[in-house]
Amino acid sequence: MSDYHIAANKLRTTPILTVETESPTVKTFTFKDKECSRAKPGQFLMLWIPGVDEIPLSILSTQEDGRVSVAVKEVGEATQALHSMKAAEIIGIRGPFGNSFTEKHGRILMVGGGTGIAPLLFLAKKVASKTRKLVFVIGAKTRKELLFIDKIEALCSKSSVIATTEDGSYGIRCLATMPLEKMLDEEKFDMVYTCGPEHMLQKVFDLAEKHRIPLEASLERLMRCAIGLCGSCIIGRYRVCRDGPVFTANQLREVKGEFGIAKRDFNGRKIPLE
Amino acid sequence: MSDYHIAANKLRTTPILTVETESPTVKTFTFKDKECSRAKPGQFLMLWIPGVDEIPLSILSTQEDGRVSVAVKEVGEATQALHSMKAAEIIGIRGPFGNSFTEKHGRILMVGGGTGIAPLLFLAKKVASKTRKLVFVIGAKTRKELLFIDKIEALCSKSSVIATTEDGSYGIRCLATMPLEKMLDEEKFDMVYTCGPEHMLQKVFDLAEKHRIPLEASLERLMRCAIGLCGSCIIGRYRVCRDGPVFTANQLREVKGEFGIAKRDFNGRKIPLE
Amino acid sequence: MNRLGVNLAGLNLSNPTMLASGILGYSVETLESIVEGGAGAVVTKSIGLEPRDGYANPTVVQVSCGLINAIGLPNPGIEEFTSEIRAAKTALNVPLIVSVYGFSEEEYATVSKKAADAGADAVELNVSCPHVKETGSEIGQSLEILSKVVRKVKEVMEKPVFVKLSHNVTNLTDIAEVAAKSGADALTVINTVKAMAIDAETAMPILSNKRGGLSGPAIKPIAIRSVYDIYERVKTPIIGCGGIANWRDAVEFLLAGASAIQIGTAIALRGPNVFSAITRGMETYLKRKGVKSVKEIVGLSHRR
Amino acid sequence: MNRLGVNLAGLNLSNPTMLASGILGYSVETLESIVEGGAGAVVTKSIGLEPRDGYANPTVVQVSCGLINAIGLPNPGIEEFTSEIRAAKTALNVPLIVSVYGFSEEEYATVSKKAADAGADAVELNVSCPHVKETGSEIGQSLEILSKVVRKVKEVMEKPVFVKLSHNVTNLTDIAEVAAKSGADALTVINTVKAMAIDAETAMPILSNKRGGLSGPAIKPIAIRSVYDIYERVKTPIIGCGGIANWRDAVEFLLAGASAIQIGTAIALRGPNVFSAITRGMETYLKRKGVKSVKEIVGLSHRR
Ligand SMILES: Cc1cc2nc3c(=O)[nH]c(=O)nc-3n(C[C@H](O)[C@H](O)[C@H](O)COP(=O)(O)OP(=O)(O)OC[C@H]3O[C@@H](n4cnc5c(N)ncnc54)[C@H](O)[C@@H]3O)c2cc1C
Ligand SMILES: Cc1cc2nc3c(=O)[nH]c(=O)nc-3n(C[C@H](O)[C@H](O)[C@H](O)COP(=O)(O)OP(=O)(O)OC[C@H]3O[C@@H](n4cnc5c(N)ncnc54)[C@H](O)[C@@H]3O)c2cc1C
Ligand SMILES: Cc1cc2nc3c(=O)[nH]c(=O)nc-3n(C[C@H](O)[C@H](O)[C@H](O)COP(=O)(O)O)c2cc1C
Ligand SMILES: Cc1cc2nc3c(=O)[nH]c(=O)nc-3n(C[C@H](O)[C@H](O)[C@H](O)COP(=O)(O)O)c2cc1C
Ligand code: FES
Ligand code: FES
Repeated sequence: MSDYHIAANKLRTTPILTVETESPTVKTFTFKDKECSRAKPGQFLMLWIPGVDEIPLSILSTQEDGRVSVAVKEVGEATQALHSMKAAEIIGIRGPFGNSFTEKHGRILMVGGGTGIAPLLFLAKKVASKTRKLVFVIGAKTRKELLFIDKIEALCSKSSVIATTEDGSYGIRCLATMPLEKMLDEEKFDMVYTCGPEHMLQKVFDLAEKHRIPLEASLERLMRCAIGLCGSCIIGRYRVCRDGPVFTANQLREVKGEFGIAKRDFNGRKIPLE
Repeated sequence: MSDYHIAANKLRTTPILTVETESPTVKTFTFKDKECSRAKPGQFLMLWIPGVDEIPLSILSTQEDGRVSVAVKEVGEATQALHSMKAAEIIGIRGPFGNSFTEKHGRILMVGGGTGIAPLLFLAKKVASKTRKLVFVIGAKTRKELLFIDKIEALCSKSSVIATTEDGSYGIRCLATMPLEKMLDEEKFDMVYTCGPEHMLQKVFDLAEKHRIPLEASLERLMRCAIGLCGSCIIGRYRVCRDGPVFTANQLREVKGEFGIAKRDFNGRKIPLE
Repeated sequence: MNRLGVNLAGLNLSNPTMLASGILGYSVETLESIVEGGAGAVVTKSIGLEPRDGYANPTVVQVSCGLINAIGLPNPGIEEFTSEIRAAKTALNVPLIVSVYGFSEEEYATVSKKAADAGADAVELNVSCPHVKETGSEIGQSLEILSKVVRKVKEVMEKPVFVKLSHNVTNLTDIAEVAAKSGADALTVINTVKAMAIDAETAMPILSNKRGGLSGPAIKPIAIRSVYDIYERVKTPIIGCGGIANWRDAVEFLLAGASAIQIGTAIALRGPNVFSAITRGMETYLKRKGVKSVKEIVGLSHRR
Repeated sequence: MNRLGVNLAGLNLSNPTMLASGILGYSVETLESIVEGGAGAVVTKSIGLEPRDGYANPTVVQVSCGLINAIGLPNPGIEEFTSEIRAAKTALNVPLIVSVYGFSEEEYATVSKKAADAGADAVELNVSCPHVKETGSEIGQSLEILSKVVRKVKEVMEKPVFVKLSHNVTNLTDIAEVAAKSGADALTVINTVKAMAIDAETAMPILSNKRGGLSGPAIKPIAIRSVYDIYERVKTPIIGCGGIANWRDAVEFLLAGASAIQIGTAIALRGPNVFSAITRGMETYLKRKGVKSVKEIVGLSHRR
């Protein structure tokens, strides 16, 4: 009828169904949303905290009955407001937005840090039963912040889950990228998927490049429209909200002047990544 | 996507494919229009003569390849302008609009006058092979204005086509309603369909009432929006463009203060039918 | 208890949905069908001093999410229409509002008075017509002329006077304020938005009048904004109008500050029962929210 | 021969499609992707004297047939942006227009001059910002202020100055005339239309700024009417903008009187290639109609 299907991404409001505490700083919120329940791993949604803010969040899981979950880390005003919300309170949803990870079935390596584990867990659930090999490296500052470790261990054989903490309170005491160096020297992989802090992504990217393994990394940038119009989320020629958030190694090579180095501020100026 | 599907009736422009002369005052225009090619007998369209006017016309025939025909009598400015148009010239189309005749398969009587024959011919084509009996009474002022007589004779057995002319130049010299009186005394019918000048419709209605035969009559009123909004086409509580143009005997009984008696003028005032 | 009842400038409406002017508002019978469809009040077609034929066809053209019309205010003139008003007054059990247009204050006053005398419960002044035909500017665009028109009408009649505003102005809230100060009992917000359609194949404007007014869902966000802005400025009740097609739309207008709402274009698809469908939806919403009266949600989106 | 080439106030465009301001117009790289997509010229995000962060989210909300935005003119300020302009000038092979906003004539002039000095081929004055923040009324709404702003900018630079008009005024054609008389080399018509969205469940305005501007197909008929009306009044070239999504829309704007057209919202779904898709469609149309140059159809719907 209309040339635009953007209305398909109209904001709808829905009550929070459940709130689960995953760690001292992370909670999982579940609600019903038909559109987003059809999302693919890597896609994100815009969550409106009425009267406060609207923020991008990766989709953590979906159910056939329309339930959708997101894992949210408390870092500032919006996430704090969301953390204070309870079941039955109303939030707004737009999405799903962006592209998704390709779903390969060979020998797969996943490297996740912080809430970046969320889209990878979603992906792992989809591909685990079909892959030849699945190794999952996850990292956090400390044991209590290691997210979804039990779920990941249930999905992969236990020996294939490598946990790292910066304080050594669980698994190996190091950054998530550390165990990779040795692993990539010894084992062969067909694909690396990664999501987390951008410095980590860059490290993983460098290693994958060195070992000539294809890679897909999910990036974060400031989001406003989420439909590829406003330009807030750009990296190089790409709009993270439309052309991403998942980028291939080829694409990351194109934007190496910004990847891991710079992002755009609220006013559109390029500033160093913190 | 939208609550309204009115956009489905957006005006579209299309070239005239063929123009055929049916009588000294009537021409048939054929053009392609997907929407209208799915119309049912009794429905009408709004035809835009660019820069001149937009007028309601009954759909005369449709083809599977999307072709649609209308038969147009030259009576005033708009129809004159249309009659002067040739193949390849561009017209605009909205529609199909309104309801349609029910398609009964018993013993059927059709009574058509002038261009009112158009929707009845369309209907006859649909039902002819399935009816137990089909009698077609058509009337005109004079022989040359008897429309589509050959096509009707080809559809019905020749003996079932009764033509009348006011000057006796063909068939019986009388109004189309004359032969009905005797016929209805002698034969049984399950349904009467009629379209033509409203005085004729009223006569047919009276006869059908007298013989307790169900009837459907197609009416004409001033049309502007054609989508049931503007109120130009009202008869009683009905909008001819939406609730009609086909009305049952029950409905006509409800509006007997206006049917055959009065219509609405351009300014909405009730005026006598000419 | 009727959760949906509202008192609009002294008129009692069993629910806040009203028929918008110009939609099927010529005859008693069609108004009756609208009331049966569930409307809480009806507004007639705009009526002037003299009969008017309106423009030639095409007078309506559909566009994405709405339609553009330039019907040209066809109407039989107030003399002829008084009998329709009298009959409607007897036949209808909801408030009857007669929409009035004119080319001078006197015309507005004369037509309004005759309508009221014939039984109209209120008049709605359609101030979107040109006051000096040559310039094409509108009565509702000039603070002075609008004020004169409203005052004059208020002088000659006691019944409520609504003023229907157009969005096609720089200073909508100023205009609303002037209408209110001049005595308007309610403001209908908004009329159609200036628009036009051109056909690419013939390179011609489609409407015979070339220019027309846009209605339907396309203008809903514009109308909501207009209601919201005016609500912050004046205390006069507002009747929201523009693109309302379902209960959610209707609720949004109430939250923006409308005390009642009018429906026009949506009737094209959903028919007269659109009123009861919307009323039922609103009732369910109010129940779900535990709200006792629809009045409680008027302007609720302005709270901080 | 290039059927689609146009000369717009001295700028040569290989085709009449342009990127609208505010759409992906921050960086050289995204402007390049738009040019690769087929745009005949690009307009940057509106740039002011000082950096601005814009409003908090939600800044964009989708509605039937369009979207409402209140991004709040985020921009790095002209000092920072000059390097982007310089780089863009080298990288792009199409005219580069810098959109400029300000809160006074001096600001407009300063920013425009810096943009031109850095290499902008023209500036487009976005006059839809409040000149006195307290009243909220806009520069483009006042004939006097608008005239001063345009004259001031023309004084300080030689390159073409476009003025982008808003539909939210009573006297659009007067405003267009004043802009033209004050020296505007082209008029961009129109900016977004005042609008708003409220959520029924939370009873809250959705945008953090509450009020926003409507774009997309919903406003196309409004924009076409604006172009048509202005074309009858002034000789200055018009750049049509508002809801253009396909070649037919683009042709309609040209027939209404636009010499070129801008595209914004349609990029959300069709991506940067919307420009070449529209250009191809226009070319096929012109061929089919036997028209040698796109210039011949500008304003064609006004013939009698
Ligand atoms: C594609 C994508 C997916 C994401 N998925 C998740 C997820 O699954 N779980 C999770 O906890 N977080 C996720 N984030 C990050 C999350 O959006 C930010 O943590 C959140 O916006 C911070 O808001 P705040 O007000 O609490 O923090 P503040 O630091 O106060 O932020 C203020 C504003 O800055 C912006 N902002 C700050 N940090 C970010 C950021 N990293 N990305 C984008 N905008 C930011 C937001 O607009 C926010 O409104 C994702 C970000 C992106 C871009
Ligand atoms: C549902 C319907 C189906 C019709 N089907 C046919 C058909 O198949 N063939 C055919 O030749 N005619 C048909 N007509 C009648 C046809 O629309 C009129 O003959 C035509 O509008 C006259 O236009 P004009 O300008 O030539 O005549 P004028 O008398 O100059 O008419 C001027 C205007 O009056 C209006 N008008 C005049 N007569 C009628 C009328 N009978 N009905 C509606 N509006 C009218 C039109 O708006 C027209 O623009 C139908 C009418 C209706 C309502
Ligand atoms: C066909 C049509 C005729 C109209 N006639 C009038 C009229 O006579 N007087 C008036 O004040 N408004 C008239 N309007 C405007 C409507 O009353 C209403 O303000 C507008 O259509 C917006 O509401 P909607 O989107 O629900 O239709 C008319 C609208 C349409 C579509
Ligand atoms: C997200 C967004 C941001 C915009 N930012 C600006 C801006 O900074 N300056 C400006 O003059 N117009 C801005 N506009 C208005 C557009 O340039 C354009 O005039 C309007 O959107 C209508 O065109 P469209 O329907 O093709 O989008 C913006 C529009 C959108 C949707
Ligand atoms: S968030 Fe607007 S372009 Fe990506
Ligand atoms: S023609 Fe408008 S209601 Fe029938």
